[in-house]
Amino acid sequence: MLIEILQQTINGLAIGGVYVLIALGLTTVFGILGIAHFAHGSISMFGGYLTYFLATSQGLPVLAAIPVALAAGILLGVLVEVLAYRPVRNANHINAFIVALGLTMMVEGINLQLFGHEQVVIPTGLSRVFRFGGITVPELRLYVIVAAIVLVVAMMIFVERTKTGQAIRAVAENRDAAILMGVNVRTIPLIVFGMSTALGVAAGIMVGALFAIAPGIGEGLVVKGFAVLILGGLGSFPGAILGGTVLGITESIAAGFISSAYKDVIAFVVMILVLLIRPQGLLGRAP
Amino acid sequence: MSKHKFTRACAALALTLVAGSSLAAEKKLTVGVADALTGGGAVYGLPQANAVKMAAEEINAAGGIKVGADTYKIDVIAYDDKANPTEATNAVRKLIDRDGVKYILGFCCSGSTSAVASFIGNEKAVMLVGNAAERSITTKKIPNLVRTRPPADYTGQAAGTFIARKGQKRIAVLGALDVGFYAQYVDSVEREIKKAGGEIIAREVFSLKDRDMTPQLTKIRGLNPDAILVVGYVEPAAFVYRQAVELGMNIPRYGFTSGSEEQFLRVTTSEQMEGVWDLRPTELTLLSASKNGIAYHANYTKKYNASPSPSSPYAYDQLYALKAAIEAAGTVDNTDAVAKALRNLAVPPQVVMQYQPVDGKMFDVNGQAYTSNGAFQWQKGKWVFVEDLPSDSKAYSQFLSTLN
Amino acid sequence: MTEPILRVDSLAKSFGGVRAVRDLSFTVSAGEILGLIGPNGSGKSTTVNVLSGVFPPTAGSILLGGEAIEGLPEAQRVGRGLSRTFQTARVFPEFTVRQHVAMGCHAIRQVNPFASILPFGAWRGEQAGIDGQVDEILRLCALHPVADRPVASLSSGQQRFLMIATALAARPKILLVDEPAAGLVEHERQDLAELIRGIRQRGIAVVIIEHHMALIMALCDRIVVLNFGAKIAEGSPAEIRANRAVIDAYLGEAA
Amino acid sequence: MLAVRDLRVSYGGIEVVHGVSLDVAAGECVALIGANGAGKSSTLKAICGLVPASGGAITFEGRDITRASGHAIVRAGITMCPEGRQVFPQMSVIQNLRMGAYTRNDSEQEADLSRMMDMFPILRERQSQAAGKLSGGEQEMLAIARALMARPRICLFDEPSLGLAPKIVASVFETLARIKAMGMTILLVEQNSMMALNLADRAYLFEAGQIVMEGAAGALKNHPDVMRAYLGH
Amino acid sequence: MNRILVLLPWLLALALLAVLPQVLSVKYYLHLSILALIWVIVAQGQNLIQGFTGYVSIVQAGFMGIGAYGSTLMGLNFQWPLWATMVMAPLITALFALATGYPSLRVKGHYFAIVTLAFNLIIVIVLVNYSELTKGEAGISNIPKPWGGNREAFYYLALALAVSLTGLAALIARSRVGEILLAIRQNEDLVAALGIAAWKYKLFAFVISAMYAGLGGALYAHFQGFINPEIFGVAQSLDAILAVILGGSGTIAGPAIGAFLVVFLPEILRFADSFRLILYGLILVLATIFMPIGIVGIAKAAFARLTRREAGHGG
Repeated sequence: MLIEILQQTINGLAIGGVYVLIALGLTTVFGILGIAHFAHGSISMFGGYLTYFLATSQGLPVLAAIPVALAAGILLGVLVEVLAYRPVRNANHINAFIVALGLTMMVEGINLQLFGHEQVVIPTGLSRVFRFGGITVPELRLYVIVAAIVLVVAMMIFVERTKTGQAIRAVAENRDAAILMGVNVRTIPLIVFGMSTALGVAAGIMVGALFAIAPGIGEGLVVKGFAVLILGGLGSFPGAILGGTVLGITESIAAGFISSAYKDVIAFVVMILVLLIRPQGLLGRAP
Repeated sequence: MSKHKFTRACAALALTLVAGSSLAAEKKLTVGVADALTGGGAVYGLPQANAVKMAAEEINAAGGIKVGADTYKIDVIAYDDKANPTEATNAVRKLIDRDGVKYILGFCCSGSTSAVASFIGNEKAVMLVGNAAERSITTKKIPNLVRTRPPADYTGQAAGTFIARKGQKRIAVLGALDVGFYAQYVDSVEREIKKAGGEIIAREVFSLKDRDMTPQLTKIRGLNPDAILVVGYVEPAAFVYRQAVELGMNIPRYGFTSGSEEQFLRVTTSEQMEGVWDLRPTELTLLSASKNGIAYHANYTKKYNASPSPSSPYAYDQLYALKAAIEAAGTVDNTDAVAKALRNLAVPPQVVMQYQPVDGKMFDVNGQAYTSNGAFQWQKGKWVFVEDLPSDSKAYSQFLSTLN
Repeated sequence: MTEPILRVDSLAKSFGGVRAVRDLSFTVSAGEILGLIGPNGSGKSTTVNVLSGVFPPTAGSILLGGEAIEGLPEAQRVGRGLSRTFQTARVFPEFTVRQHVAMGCHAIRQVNPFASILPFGAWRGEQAGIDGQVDEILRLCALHPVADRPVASLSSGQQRFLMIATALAARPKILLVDEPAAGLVEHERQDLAELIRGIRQRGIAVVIIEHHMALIMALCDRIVVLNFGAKIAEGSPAEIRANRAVIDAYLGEAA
Repeated sequence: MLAVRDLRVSYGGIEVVHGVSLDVAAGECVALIGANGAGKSSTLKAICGLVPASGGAITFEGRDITRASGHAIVRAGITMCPEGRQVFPQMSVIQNLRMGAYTRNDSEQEADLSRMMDMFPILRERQSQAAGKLSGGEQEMLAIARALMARPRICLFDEPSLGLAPKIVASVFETLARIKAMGMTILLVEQNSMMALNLADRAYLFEAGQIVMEGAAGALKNHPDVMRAYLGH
Repeated sequence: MNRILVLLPWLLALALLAVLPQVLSVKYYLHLSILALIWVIVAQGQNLIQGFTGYVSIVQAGFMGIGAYGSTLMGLNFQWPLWATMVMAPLITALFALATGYPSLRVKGHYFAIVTLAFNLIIVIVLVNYSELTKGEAGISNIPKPWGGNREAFYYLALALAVSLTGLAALIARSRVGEILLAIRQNEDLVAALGIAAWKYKLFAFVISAMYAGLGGALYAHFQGFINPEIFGVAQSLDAILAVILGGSGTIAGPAIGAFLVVFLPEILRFADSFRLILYGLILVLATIFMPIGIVGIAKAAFARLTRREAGHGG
């Protein structure tokens, strides 16, 4: 029983790490621009697809393909901000949401057109499995978890310790005051979208290596990402980290001990319960 | 009658004959395809649509369909139904109402197929279902509907017998059990295993978009089963095989996934797959295929620059069956007669799949065709045909007739 | 001045570990204007929010006309006769001024609003009565010249008067006004003082939070001073002006 | 130093500033007084680029900054201490102050930081607290210190006394007087006309989006119309 | 005079819709028109919560599903007549909406949107997995159709319901309840401070909107004769939002126009083949950026400009 619980916790950590990265991307965009960036999942998958394409058809080593895909993903994220979100910046937040839905369809369509409808798996060649007593951990999972932690720490350092990071926080907290500090509020959204998309693409690559990329996977991820945000508190970085880990493990435990058919239902019910007890989320600020 | 009038009548008759015969040479029969051409179902739908188009070209090149004195060249219109019930209804309504099409082929996916099947009985049209495996499509005895692919539980019965014979008693199932026909397959397996004194100790579920099966597998590992049975679409199922190995489960693995080597090797290594059984209809697999199958594979690959999906000949065979039925009925307009002729059809020589006729007919009274089932095993990077599964199409046909 | 309209007894409110209001007691009588002053962060706005029901109190009781209301939701307190305005202008920008004030009548309407969906019946008759009432309030608040203009087109000063007018439409027994003079200039402040006196004349008690000392001193019958969430003084304007603790904590020597 | 000529500002098609012209010389302290909604704050916001000017010209040290964006104006040397303090509530006091020096790349930022904390000892005491937890008066001090961290050539103050207790108002104006004494050029918008006129060298009186009077602060203070309408005498 | 001018487009549209089945030679378009009329009902419901109250709900298709399954299963299991089950469908949906509305409406903005989306996902998962009752993903076929499946008759039924429910939406919008909903959209805190129990009205809007969806779903089931969970997924809820936005949020004509667009647009875009999804998304993005007030909003603005110009000529 104990072994099973431990194994399930480890099972949940990998997907939890992916949730954290997706949610961090969503939460930065939301915190700074107030946009529910629904297309984030599809754009993340675009990055994953691209890595696959470069690593297979173009014969690049995976480690070389990743930076190229990251760069392309960042470019796409920035384009999306400039071309689609910026025009609706000052409109009702519903409009930005609808734009996000439209973008999701477009990016999904582009992914299908460019990469087809067959699922793809990014080849890593990492198939060793570590065993600790009764617990098994595939090396790929371990690397994914470690990479997720490294990325999260790197982002925290960037936001807390660099001038640009502080400017991003300042814009999130008070846009007008940030202008008065001399922050260029037209470039900040670009940086934010770039950073958020980079995290998303990293998550997309992890999904592509650990699992697979296929039509519709991105949309499923972004819904979970939003569930994480609600669980942890919209706009809160620590909330996204805690929420993502909690959701990943909850799903794993729910599937293993309650019902695999209803594991998503259980995950959403947990989210709704948290919301009822703490409407601002686990680590959100009180209104 | 005056002479004048008589000459005029003769001239008119001659003109009619001439016109008629000249028309006969140019007659066209439009058939429709409703199938998933985009979206998730396109993996199955698109090759089916391609297969119908290829069959049409072959038939046209060989002289078309002959009905009495007339020869019909086939024209294919294909609409996308996105594997969505509403879209499928719209597509078929458009084919019938607007394009005046009477023969509709394709249908890869169960939901959209069931939606169309629910109203096709009231239409002057004939519907030929391909890859969609949901059993209830042919339990309603719709007179103008036939299906080339057998229901999943027909195969499940054979698979159950096979597993029981291997001697494992406690079987854990992991599959897309939220999908009707997969659940039916498992029910059939369970019935056969129980007969041999075994049992199914777990029925865990994954959904189409799940890729992480470790929670379910960890639970199953804790139950210590003798064997595991994996049923579901190949995309998620491949992960079950890989992750079971990663979790250190060294028990026999049976499956019903119909995935190709290429599809599995995207996800797993060949070593991870070694020894896995796939218990399924004998579809287009080169080693088991007939001469027709090899030719089909070659022609399709040449024409579309991609391998045909294993289930795509279900659609290819539809058009040859339709051609034979129309020629037997001697009409393209009377769909009732064509539907009746389909039910009385012997297996046409050009078909790819290895059908097991019931009472000498390709389609039974329910409009259902049966192919043979086979046990395939992954050996050194390839699916190897090991043996035919004991399948009794006649008995199953009788069972199917009792359902509604 | 007999039985007070509002009796606040040992009221306390904490957020997490922060005690925003502690052991606060005071009363307000009909026709009285009570000033609530104190430095920023001394708990004035929290008090208003707890009285009006935005937050539940951590401890203590609130009696309105002798009835305990501390457990009631915000909306029901308005129905019992306690209305409020906000520090910053909160309005419905798309409504006309008249529609806006009429919204304030909902709390005391006798006819169920859902009945008004039916294409016939009760609410047309009632609407006439409301129109009269709204007109009266608009005149009182000097908003009748702009009655049919959209709210968004009003100046911020006018929007502050509109907030008071809308609160009055619920026929309160007691009205809490939170910094009504912020951002007003002298002549507007005088109009405001005039309006608040007019409200008192109708027998409505007023609790006013304000930093503008001239206004507070001129207007209030009694003043309660808060510091760090607790009451440090209470009395007439003259008493408060001379109170050492108040001068140290709030007024400073200049005043 | 700063020259505004015929400035016009509109919000959603409605013009609120109708051709305002004013000047601020180096080292001077100029106050804009007048009724709420008279266009004082809008003028200030237009100068520092928070709202676009719909007409007219703004020049700073001979450079046209009418169309410049907010951050470029800050870099040029204009800083505003905004109405309602507008600190970054989740960031610590020290992070707020560092944000004030966002445009600077020099090496004296840390020295300035400690100078500011000498000037406002309460900020040193609270340096690692979240700014949102500070009292209103402390936030005002933080906002002023943050503005000074940019080493501006001119500092704009928008309603520094708004919503503050009388005692705090007095200390805010004391602080402004100290800043003025340091030689800083100041443009001040203030409701509290009396205190503003006591502090300023010169003043402009706004009414309905236009300047209706200008002159030395002392002269304005004794003008009967001003006294009646704005000083409450 | 003015009143007639306002009513005129409505009467014209109604007359056109009334004769439509007689003039359509290709019955396929009749089929699509019936679907569009069903979507008018669904979109009018969506507009009540989204357009008037300002809460973006992403569960409208889920509620359609509850209505569709409710009506179908009552007929199947209790042998109730079709008309009775169709009347019951919105009532059952209302019960579900009460239960889900209570937790959802405690939160606002994006939270509300995501929570309702989660409810839509939950509804689909339960419909798929509770196959003893719902027959799962395979769906239920041979659902009884009124008048033996006569499409023309069904068209007039759908038309009558769409028109009367649009009328009901207009009545709600003009009532005091409607006024309160508009007030909630503008400033919910103030609504509560005015003594109005906002939650009552939000819940009312949510439940009525769900009842519209429930009826729409029941109509769908008895028109198509087949339902499965997939039909009631999030993608269809997004279509409902789309219909409201494209047509004109917070207007009465908007959702009706939007509903026809949502049904006919995929048809029009069929030529784009596999690029359809991209094009569909592009239209959505461009429409939101360049006509955020919807078609009705644009038409109103154009009309206002026209009359102003004419009035200018007159003066």
